[in-house]
Amino acid sequence: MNRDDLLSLYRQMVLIRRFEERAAEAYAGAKIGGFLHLYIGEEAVAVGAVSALKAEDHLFTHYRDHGYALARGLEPRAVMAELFGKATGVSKGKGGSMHLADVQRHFWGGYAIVGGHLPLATGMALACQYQDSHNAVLCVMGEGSTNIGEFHEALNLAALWHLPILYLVENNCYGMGTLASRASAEEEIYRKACAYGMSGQRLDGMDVLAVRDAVADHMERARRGGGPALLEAMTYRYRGHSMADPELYRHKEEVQGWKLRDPIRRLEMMIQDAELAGAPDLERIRAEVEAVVEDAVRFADQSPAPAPSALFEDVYAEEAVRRVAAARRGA
Amino acid sequence: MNRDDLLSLYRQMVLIRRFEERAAEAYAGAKIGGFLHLYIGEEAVAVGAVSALKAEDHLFTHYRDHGYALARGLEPRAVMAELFGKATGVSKGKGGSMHLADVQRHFWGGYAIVGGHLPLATGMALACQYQDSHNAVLCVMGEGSTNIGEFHEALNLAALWHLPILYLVENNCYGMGTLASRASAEEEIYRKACAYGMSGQRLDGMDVLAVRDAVADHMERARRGGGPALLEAMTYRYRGHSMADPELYRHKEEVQGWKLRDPIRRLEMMIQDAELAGAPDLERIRAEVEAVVEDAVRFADQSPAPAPSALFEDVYAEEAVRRVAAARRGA
Amino acid sequence: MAVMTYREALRQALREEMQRDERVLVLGEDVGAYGGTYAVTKGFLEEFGEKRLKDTPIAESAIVGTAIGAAMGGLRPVAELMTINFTLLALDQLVNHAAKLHYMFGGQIDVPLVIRTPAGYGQLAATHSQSFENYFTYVPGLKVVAPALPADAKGMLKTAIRDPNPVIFLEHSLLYGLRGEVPEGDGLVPFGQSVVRRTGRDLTIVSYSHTLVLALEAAERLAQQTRLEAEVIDLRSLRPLDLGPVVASVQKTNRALVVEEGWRTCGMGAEIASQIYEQAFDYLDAPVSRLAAQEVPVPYARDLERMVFPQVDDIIRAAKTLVGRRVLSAES
Amino acid sequence: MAVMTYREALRQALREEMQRDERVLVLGEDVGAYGGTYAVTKGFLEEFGEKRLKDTPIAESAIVGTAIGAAMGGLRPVAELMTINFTLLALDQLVNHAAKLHYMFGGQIDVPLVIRTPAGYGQLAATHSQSFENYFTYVPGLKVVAPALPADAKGMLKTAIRDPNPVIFLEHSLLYGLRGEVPEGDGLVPFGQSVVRRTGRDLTIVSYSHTLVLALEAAERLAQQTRLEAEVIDLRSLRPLDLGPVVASVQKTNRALVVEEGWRTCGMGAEIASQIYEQAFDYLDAPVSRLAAQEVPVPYARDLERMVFPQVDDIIRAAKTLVGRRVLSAES
Ligand SMILES: Cc1ncc(C[n+]2csc(CCOP(=O)(O)OP(=O)(O)O)c2C)c(N)n1
Ligand SMILES: Cc1ncc(C[n+]2csc(CCOP(=O)(O)OP(=O)(O)O)c2C)c(N)n1
Ligand SMILES: [Mg+2]
Ligand SMILES: [Mg+2]
Repeated sequence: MNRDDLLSLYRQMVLIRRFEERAAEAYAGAKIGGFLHLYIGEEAVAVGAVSALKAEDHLFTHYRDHGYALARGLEPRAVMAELFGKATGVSKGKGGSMHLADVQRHFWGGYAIVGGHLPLATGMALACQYQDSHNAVLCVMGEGSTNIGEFHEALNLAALWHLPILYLVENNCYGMGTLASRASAEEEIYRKACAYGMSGQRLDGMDVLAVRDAVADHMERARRGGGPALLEAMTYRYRGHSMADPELYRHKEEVQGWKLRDPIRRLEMMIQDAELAGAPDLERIRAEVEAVVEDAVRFADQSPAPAPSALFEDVYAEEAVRRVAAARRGA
Repeated sequence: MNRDDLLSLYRQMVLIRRFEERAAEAYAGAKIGGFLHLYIGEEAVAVGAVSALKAEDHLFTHYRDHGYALARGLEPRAVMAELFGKATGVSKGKGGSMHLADVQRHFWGGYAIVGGHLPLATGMALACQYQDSHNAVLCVMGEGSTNIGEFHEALNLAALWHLPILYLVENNCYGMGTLASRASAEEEIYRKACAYGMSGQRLDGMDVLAVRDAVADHMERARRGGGPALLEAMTYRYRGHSMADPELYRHKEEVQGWKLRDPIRRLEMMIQDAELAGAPDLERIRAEVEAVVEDAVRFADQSPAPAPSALFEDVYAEEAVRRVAAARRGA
Repeated sequence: MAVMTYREALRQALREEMQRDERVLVLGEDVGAYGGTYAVTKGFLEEFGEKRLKDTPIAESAIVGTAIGAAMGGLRPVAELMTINFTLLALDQLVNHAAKLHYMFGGQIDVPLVIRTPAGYGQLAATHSQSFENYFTYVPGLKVVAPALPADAKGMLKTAIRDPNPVIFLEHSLLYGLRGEVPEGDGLVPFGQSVVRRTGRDLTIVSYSHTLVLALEAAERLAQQTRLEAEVIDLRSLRPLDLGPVVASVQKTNRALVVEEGWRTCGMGAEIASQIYEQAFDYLDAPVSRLAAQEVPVPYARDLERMVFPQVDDIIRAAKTLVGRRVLSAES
Repeated sequence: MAVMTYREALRQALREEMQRDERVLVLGEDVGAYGGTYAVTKGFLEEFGEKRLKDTPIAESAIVGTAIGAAMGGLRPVAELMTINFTLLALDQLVNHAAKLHYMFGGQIDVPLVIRTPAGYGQLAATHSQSFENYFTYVPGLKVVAPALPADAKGMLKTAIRDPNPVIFLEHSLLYGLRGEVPEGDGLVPFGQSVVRRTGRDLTIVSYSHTLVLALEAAERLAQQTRLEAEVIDLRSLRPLDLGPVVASVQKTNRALVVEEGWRTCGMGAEIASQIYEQAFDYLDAPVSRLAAQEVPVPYARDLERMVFPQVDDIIRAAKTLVGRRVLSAES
């Protein structure tokens, strides 16, 4: 990786961190409603993974999706506007924080039913295979999602049909308040791949380059017909599950311990150790990001709410819409 | 095993075989309706497994349940009457072939939604653990059921909570017309145990003693708090999936090949080789069984249909009924 | 017009659409080697190959979810669920995914998906004899159709496959053998158009799918027995639901009988009746009569089962009761 | 009588039943260490220990199925599903297992099980803002209750736990903070008894759960604004459903308005309205009015969401429309 690439990863992680911090403020200020699941602490996973995708690859994730949206290049303005429930949001204000998507960027969305998007992503991989497109699918989920039936059904199907898909588990140690090991008989999630004759691997999810490399390898293998795999990135969320979480289930010290391994600090140190950039360069990036996020918040705040007429729009797809959409995504 | 035990196993297998053959005739004669899933060819699994249970252990199976009902000691009369839809049937004619049960014998039934009984059996194991009863649960399913989500959810829970349950897969090579390997990425079903840190083992399901021994071991381990396990008995159904199956998906030769390993013949030979009994002894058993089955058919045929008033009975349990039932099962 | 069975009409529709559009693929349990539980796809594996005819494991949620994902990716999947009873296992995928994606993501995602599944009964006992079309019809974002006659089976399946939305296409095990005329060509039948199958002046019978056929037979026998002439309306499509012809009919007959195979409480009949009241209140001489399954889990025993589901005689009886004294005078 | 919140009433009922009966255990996602998503079981883990308070994986089908099995084995499980939206994943267990076993096996098996689950909304978007009580109410073998007031929350939860049948116990995220009087002691509330919450002569408003509370507020404001007096009836229990007080009321008011939070098509309102027509046809001066959610997947944006669900103003408006010209004369 060259300097620019590394700085780009750094910039993305900082962007996500600051975006999330500002989102938390906006939530406190009642600009954002409903559930808000922050990605702070886990930035290396999304940034590392998405940096390994080609534009034609497909991306699915769960409701903790801001990091993926930003890493995939969605406009921070349009993402923040979605959180604010505005007409200018990526999903026209109808999806909110949990349901960001941008089909043009092959980002098929955040999904809020645990495990629900696994079969969807698997079906997208079937479409890739059917169309001989040589694209592959990255399907992200939390470790808590690996205990639900659809995990089993989807992975079995993907392995059986040799589909081009990579399942990436973000093991952030908890599913809401439940410790991973109190929900899964197999604590090392990647080992669940054994039941499907699939390869599995555990990664340091606080190391953006480790994630990037592993995802790149497995996506390339999938694109070439090597079939699916299961990766597990070990990470941690610094904040509560959502804004409503009283965090009764863990100690401050545990959180502090993980913060010592902060992925942004880590990349920062690596960049500086390799003398690829100095403190002023990094500071400049942070300032840039600050302005971008500030602008996103302002944009979101000033954007109009959806018109009342939007309520009844898009309940059903129209033939015409379908055609346009198909053309747009080059199907 | 002594002579009597072996002859008892022999008798049970012959009983099941003859019972099923007569059931098929009754179906052809429109005495039995709906779906009828015969157990012919698989007798060694039910007979071996159930012979390893204590009276207090609990048994669940799927819709292919005649063999389990008979092996568990349900009256052939009452079982046949259930197939005939008579008031004298084990489920009062309301369940039919797929829903035999006898709670007094801790046989909790046949279940017709693939995978649906796995969580139920797991919950029964939870009740055993909760009540410190030192009983264990045997939960039987077809290999086709191991691809559905509930398999994953149930096994994970059982392993996580260390429940006293043994999952026994009858791998008869097909789920309806689908070859096991075309439905499961992992062809060796017992290996799926790996995803739950559970032990798994494959057995010769045409060998009644092999089944009995393995089930006995694992049930005893479960009763002693050793947790769950997954067994896979390799077997074959000689007939179609149900009476409606045109069997387009397999060749006659394949069926013939398996018949050479017939479990009844095998035990017969073993008994004779060991000179535990001679041809006349076995012939006498077969004649006895013939009379029992004949009697069962006659009983079923002559039994009354449920009274019209039965239609509205037992939709809801009454408190009083509950108390009686609880007393009966010694809860 | 050729005469063929409901099954043959479905086969024709499916085969023609697969020939017409490379994106159409079929997936489900035993649709391939076995030929389909009800033989609808018999021979298709040989004709279209494994790429387009995919046997799946028994995993209803993944079948539907994978089909949704494939639809999002530009294919036109037709997924078969072996019977409607198993749709419960896929209901989250249908209700929380298929029905929602287009709206929830602001119109970016389309789900052009067909779920074929048969209802029906025949001594199959409690878990295998149910009707759940009310569950689907409840959900904005889904379309639900339930053709009764072969021509509609063909024309509506084609329409479903070409629709850019998820369509629940309800078949019926007791209809597959029904014969009827089917037009040549596409014979597309639009959704949301109820149709009068028999005209009459004395009462309006409303139904769909298998009970529609029973209602037609009941109407004939009723006319012979009592000279009462029932108008029989086939809804065909449940969402969108077209009550227009029903209201017009009730304005003439002043009495309506809704016949359904599902349970009465919260069944389709409750919705249909409510809409009749709302749109024709002043024309009704009596409450709408709802004839539905008895409120019990369906028993296996034949005679008990027969008591559960509305049969031709039950429809005749309900019609007579509804029309009340007028029957007596007609008969006397 | 103590005054407490709906949440506190639930906590009291559950704690007392757990103290009374060793067989009662609670299982569900985050019921233990987290204290319950809506804090209903906060502190229970400390009080009752891990044996009786079981945190589960995210696996709704197994949660319900395991609870059914435990109930068969002699326990009295109370399973919590985090929200009603996730019940779809367990619907097969509820409909094909819990509801069926007693009947299907000829009365041999009992399933004394309670499923607690909240409905509700609050910018949670399409998959997290739904109502499915109609799905459960449809099914013979299940009981379904939906208390609106704290006293019923307590009394009906106790009744549910002591019932030998599977009971779907419907809570509501917007009710947990509601305060009301709760009697000391068991205060058991039987199922299948609707109750008049407010008397009035001009129209009958029928509801349950959260919309019942909105209806009461609407009735007060309506009386102030227009002198119209609405009678408000709380169904409380949906299966069994007691329409007696509703019919008696309609015989007096001649007009009925049903308010529900779910969608209109095939919703609870269709059944309730149908039964009103069937039992009070001759007393109705106008069709029963159904006020329900707009037929769209629920959008996230606040202002759009507010348009979806019936609010107090909507109820007042619907009441005025229903009563029609009489309002005008009263106001003039
Ligand atoms: C099927 C389902 N059950 C329950 C929930 C409620 N829920 C939302 S997030 C969550 C925890 C998920 O944990 P994990 O998969 O580890 O993801 P994380 O939040 O840790 O990123 C739960 C239980 C849900 N959304 N869907
Ligand atoms: C959830 C569900 N899906 C589909 C079916 C239809 N079905 C009944 S039996 C069967 C095959 C099951 O195969 P397997 O588990 O191997 O058992 P076997 O019949 O071979 O004993 C299928 C698909 C069902 N009953 N339940
Ligand atoms: Mg997690
Ligand atoms: Mg099998």
